[in-house]
Amino acid sequence: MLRKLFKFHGGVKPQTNKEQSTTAPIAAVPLPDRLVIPLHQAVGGHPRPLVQPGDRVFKGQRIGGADGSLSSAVHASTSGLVRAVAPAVMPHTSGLTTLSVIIEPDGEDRWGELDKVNYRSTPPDELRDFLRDAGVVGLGGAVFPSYAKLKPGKEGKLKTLVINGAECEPFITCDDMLMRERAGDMLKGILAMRHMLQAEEVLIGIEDNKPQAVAAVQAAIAASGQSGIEAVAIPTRYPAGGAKQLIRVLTGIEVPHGRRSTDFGVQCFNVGTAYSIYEALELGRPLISRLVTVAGNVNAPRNYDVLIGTPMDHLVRLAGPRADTDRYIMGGPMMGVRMPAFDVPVVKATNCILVGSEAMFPAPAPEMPCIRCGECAKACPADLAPFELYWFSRSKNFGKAQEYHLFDCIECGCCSFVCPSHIPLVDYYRFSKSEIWAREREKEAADAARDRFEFKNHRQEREKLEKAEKLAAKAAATREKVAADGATAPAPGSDAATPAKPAPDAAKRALIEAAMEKARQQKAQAAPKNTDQLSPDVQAEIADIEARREIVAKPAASPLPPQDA
Amino acid sequence: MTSYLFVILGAVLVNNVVLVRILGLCPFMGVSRKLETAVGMGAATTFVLTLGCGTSYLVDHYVLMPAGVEYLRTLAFIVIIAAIVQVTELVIQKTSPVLHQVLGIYLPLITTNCAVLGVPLINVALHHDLLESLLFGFGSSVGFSLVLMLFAGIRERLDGADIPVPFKGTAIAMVTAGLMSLAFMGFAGLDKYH
Amino acid sequence: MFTALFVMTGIALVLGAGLGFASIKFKVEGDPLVDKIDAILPQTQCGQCGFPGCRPYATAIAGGEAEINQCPPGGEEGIRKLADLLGREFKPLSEEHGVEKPKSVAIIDENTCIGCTLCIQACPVDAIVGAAKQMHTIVASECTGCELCLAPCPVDCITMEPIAETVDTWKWRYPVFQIAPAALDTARQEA
Amino acid sequence: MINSPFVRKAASVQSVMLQVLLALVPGIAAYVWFFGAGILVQIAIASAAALAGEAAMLAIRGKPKAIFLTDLSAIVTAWLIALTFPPIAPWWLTVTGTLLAVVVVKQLYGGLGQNPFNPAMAAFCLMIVAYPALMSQWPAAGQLDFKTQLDLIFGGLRQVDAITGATPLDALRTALRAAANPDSQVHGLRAAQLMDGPAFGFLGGKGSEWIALGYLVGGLWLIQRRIITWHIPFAFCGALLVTAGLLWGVRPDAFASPVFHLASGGAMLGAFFILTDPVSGATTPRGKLLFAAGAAVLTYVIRTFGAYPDGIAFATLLMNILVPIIDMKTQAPVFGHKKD
Repeated sequence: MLRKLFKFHGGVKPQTNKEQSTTAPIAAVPLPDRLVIPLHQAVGGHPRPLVQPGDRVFKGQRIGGADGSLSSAVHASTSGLVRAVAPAVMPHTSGLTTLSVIIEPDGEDRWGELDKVNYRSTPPDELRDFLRDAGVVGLGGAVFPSYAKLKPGKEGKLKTLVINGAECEPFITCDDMLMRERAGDMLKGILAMRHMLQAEEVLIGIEDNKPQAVAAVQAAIAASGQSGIEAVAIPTRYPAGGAKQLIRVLTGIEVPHGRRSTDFGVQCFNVGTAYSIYEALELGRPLISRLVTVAGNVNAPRNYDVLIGTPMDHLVRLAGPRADTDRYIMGGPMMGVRMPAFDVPVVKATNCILVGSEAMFPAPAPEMPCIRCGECAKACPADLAPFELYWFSRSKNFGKAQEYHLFDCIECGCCSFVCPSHIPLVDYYRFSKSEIWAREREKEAADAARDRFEFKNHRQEREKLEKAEKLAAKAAATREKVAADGATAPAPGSDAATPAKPAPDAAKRALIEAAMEKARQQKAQAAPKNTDQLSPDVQAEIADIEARREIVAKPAASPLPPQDA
Repeated sequence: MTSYLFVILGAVLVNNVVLVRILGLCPFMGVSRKLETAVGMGAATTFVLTLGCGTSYLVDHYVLMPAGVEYLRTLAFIVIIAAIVQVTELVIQKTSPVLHQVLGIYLPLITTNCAVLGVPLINVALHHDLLESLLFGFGSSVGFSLVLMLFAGIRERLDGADIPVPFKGTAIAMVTAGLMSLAFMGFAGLDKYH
Repeated sequence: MFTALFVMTGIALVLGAGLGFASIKFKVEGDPLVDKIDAILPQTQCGQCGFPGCRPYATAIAGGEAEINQCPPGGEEGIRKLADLLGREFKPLSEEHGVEKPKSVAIIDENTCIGCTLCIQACPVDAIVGAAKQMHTIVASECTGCELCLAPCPVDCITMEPIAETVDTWKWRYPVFQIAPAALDTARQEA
Repeated sequence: MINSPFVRKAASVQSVMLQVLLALVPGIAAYVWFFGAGILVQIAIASAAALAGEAAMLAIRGKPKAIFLTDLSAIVTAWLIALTFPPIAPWWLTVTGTLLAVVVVKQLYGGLGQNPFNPAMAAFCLMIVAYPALMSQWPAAGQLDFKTQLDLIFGGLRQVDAITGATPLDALRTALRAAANPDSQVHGLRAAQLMDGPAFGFLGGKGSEWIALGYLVGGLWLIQRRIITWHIPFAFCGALLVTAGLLWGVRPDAFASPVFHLASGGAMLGAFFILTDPVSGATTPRGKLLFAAGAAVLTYVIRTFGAYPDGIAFATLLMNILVPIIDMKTQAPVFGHKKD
């Protein structure tokens, strides 16, 4: 049966370079001396560490607990000794560090107790919690916690579950090899997801340059005897493996930026994620390893089953890097990220380590001005006008860039790929996006600060008022007392209607005296003692602040409880 | 009927008040940095200019000419226009404070926008009747608004261009205005064709 | 002669009456512009602009009493936005009001703090917690980096620390324009 | 630091410009065949002036020279200037026009990729406004030998009125206007009859129709090479045919035929090479259609009712003014935001 397939706009056809790494089967990796497991590996919160230096951990033991509403647990990839819980360089362009658990393997590779779960008899909420604690995240590269995506839309069921086996990036073959070698188990994972999402049909999209994978998956489907599952060969065109593009190709639905795909009756998972769900549910094994393609400037490109936390250079050594290797790229050549160091760990997002050299990936020719030729617009799979986005990003006109849908950009790199002016277009978009996010953060901070400032002013106002009332009450009391005193002594017969004149005056004076004395004390107390050797303008500034504090301090004279203010 | 159309078309394109008659350059340069403000300024000027043309015609014909004091024309027109501008300013301040702030100094400066005085005077010189005066005023101000908006569109784009430092800002805007004026010369002769 | 006077007076009277009516009819109250300006200001409430807080400064700008370049924490970016909003010309930050610094938070050296509460009173956003004779500490997430707490401290125990970049706040840098004139021309000659 | 993508397609501004130049060759060959080799001299003069102007501006602005002088964009401008100016224009006219184009219209705006106006067309407009007589003298096909052409280009005083006339477009318009006049000798003659003279060929001007064909061939090749898209040529030719056809259909005696309009003057050059300049033209598909159709209508109006011999230059500049707004308003819906 031939399915009607849809097309997405644009796309490019870079050299695929996939054959090299598919000749040999998936290989295992000997244990490294040291595993560095970053706690923050998935989109969402930073898991908190659950172990301390010196602890012994089992393979699969939870070492980072999910924190916040969108977070996923992290596990020890092998048994051993926790050497440190400390910041370590993470596989990210920035080269910044993040809190990581550093484990020294004991060589035994001993599993801890494994909880399996029967997904058919477990309520969905519990299943999701289970997957969260098993650390299952999207393995296609986005590392979005899978449990959060395993919720059917409002109707409680889903039309189409799309499984992404397209793998459109050049060089990467880990999904291809997974489908070839483990199609049956992967299918079990898919069935579990189908159950959780109550999906009517399942479409497994595989680019047609992977006929063996298509055949393997089709065979597995046939063997399972399930209906409503189909492996669909789709035309090879980058970025057909983008979730939005694949959904479009298979179903014709376009999921806009910022909307949930379940609202449109579709959900999309990577084949690797399906396999790890199988492992989690049926074997009870949390996500502690994944398939990684090592390709590029190596003698024997190949796929490996790698423990999370394995240093990249340990892995690459197995494939025989060539002498002129000068960089590792995590991911493929189109969207990959250059690694800040060779010994950064393999994480859940690492689908490929592309070993590179200057000869293999030469620096582009110098950037020329944009001539608005529109090649990028022809190649853009999101139907954007990349040259306009570039124009506004370059001049930091972020408002305009957003008007032109900057955030619909999926950073696939097609525009940079085709640009005759060799402009690093995607870099401009990344720059713009992070600037806009930074601005939003600043805006939120400013709004919070404004609220707090206004509240403080309000509180001071109120306190001033309360104090004034208190003083007035006191004054009244004093007056009464004085009046009562006066009444008792000289004119016993007269009542309060004709109070003795001098007495209240004296009382008032006394009150003012007292208040002034208090103010003087306060001033003495408040006077800064470190202002002697300052430049005149700083002095002026201090005087200025002083004046302000005067206003602030008066009503707040009595010690305040600052917290609940 | 067609002659009225020619009055409008002539005023908008062939004898564009800014690019051909070179009137009203002050707001043309000043309020064209953003498309949004250009639209506001265009609308305000259209209102003032059309109203000004009508009013000045009436004053000219029913006050100045009967009294035989045509030589007061410039003076009287200025006063009328100033008053209309003041009213416009009050109305805008009330209805759209942000536009008011954005137009800033240029709003009261509509008074000194030579186009606003020039067009009624051209009306007199061309012996337009009341309807023609109104149409000519309207056409001129539409022409003004049109080129102001187009100019703002270009200037917004120029914001991102790598313009040599000495030419940044007003200098390149002047060059651009010159080239636009050149382009509008292409309309020359169209109003002469019959 | 008298006709001319008469005519002009007449026109003036009519127009004057019209204007007077309009100014009463379209009287504006309040100023929504202040909110727009206030939204651009960084809300550090530091007072470096010479006004006691961001809103008073916003009011002053709207009233035409203050320049737009008096806010060091807002920096060049902020001035540009204000210039844009108000249709004014961009001006560099006025030096008498300070210099743009990297965003920082105040840190109290807890060994030195004597618990005098002076900084607590100075903090415009209540970001310092503590009580009399107790050690104080700063809620870093609420601190705006206004430095108002530095001067009052009698024992100089407060320092400003620039906020370090984390993976969450890391920003992509502006792509370097790769045409360096000299380097390129020589490269081409060599090639 | 270089970030992803790490692989790129082999493409460059230089190769784009080179292909545009190659596509002009058939037209130029026809030009030389019918009007003599003088045009080659003009092309050489314009190219030299363009490179000199560009080099000087790059030096003043402190920009790298090697890379920008070899991007060939200045050469494309120069060729278009040479091809739109009269082939016997004095050398200084070509040089002045080219320098204005490169220095003022291109480099003052920041150089390659930043100019809102088409430099070649701005130069044409400037020159025709400044030197209307010199810019309107066109020899008929085969009329002048190479030596005479050289004399005219480099010579001193010119007495060319005797040997050159207006362009076929201009001539026909004058004739049609005359024919409309009851006192004229040619009163009552129809366009087809007026076109019987030696200056006219089968479709348009004699020889120039073949040049137009050359441009058409080159332009189609550019579309096939995906350097330009079909939108602008299609919309321009279509709108010109429709506009001219409407008026011609109503008054065939007073207006030239649509085919004549298409084959004359700069129509084909404009459709495939001038309006398709991506820098100053519209960029969205819908915008391109609008832009080119507008240019066609304006071209027709200026040709037929205006004061200048050909309208393509002014029409291009006028539409260039509209480009920012057209682009802004014709942005195609992006992925996921389309209405079904």
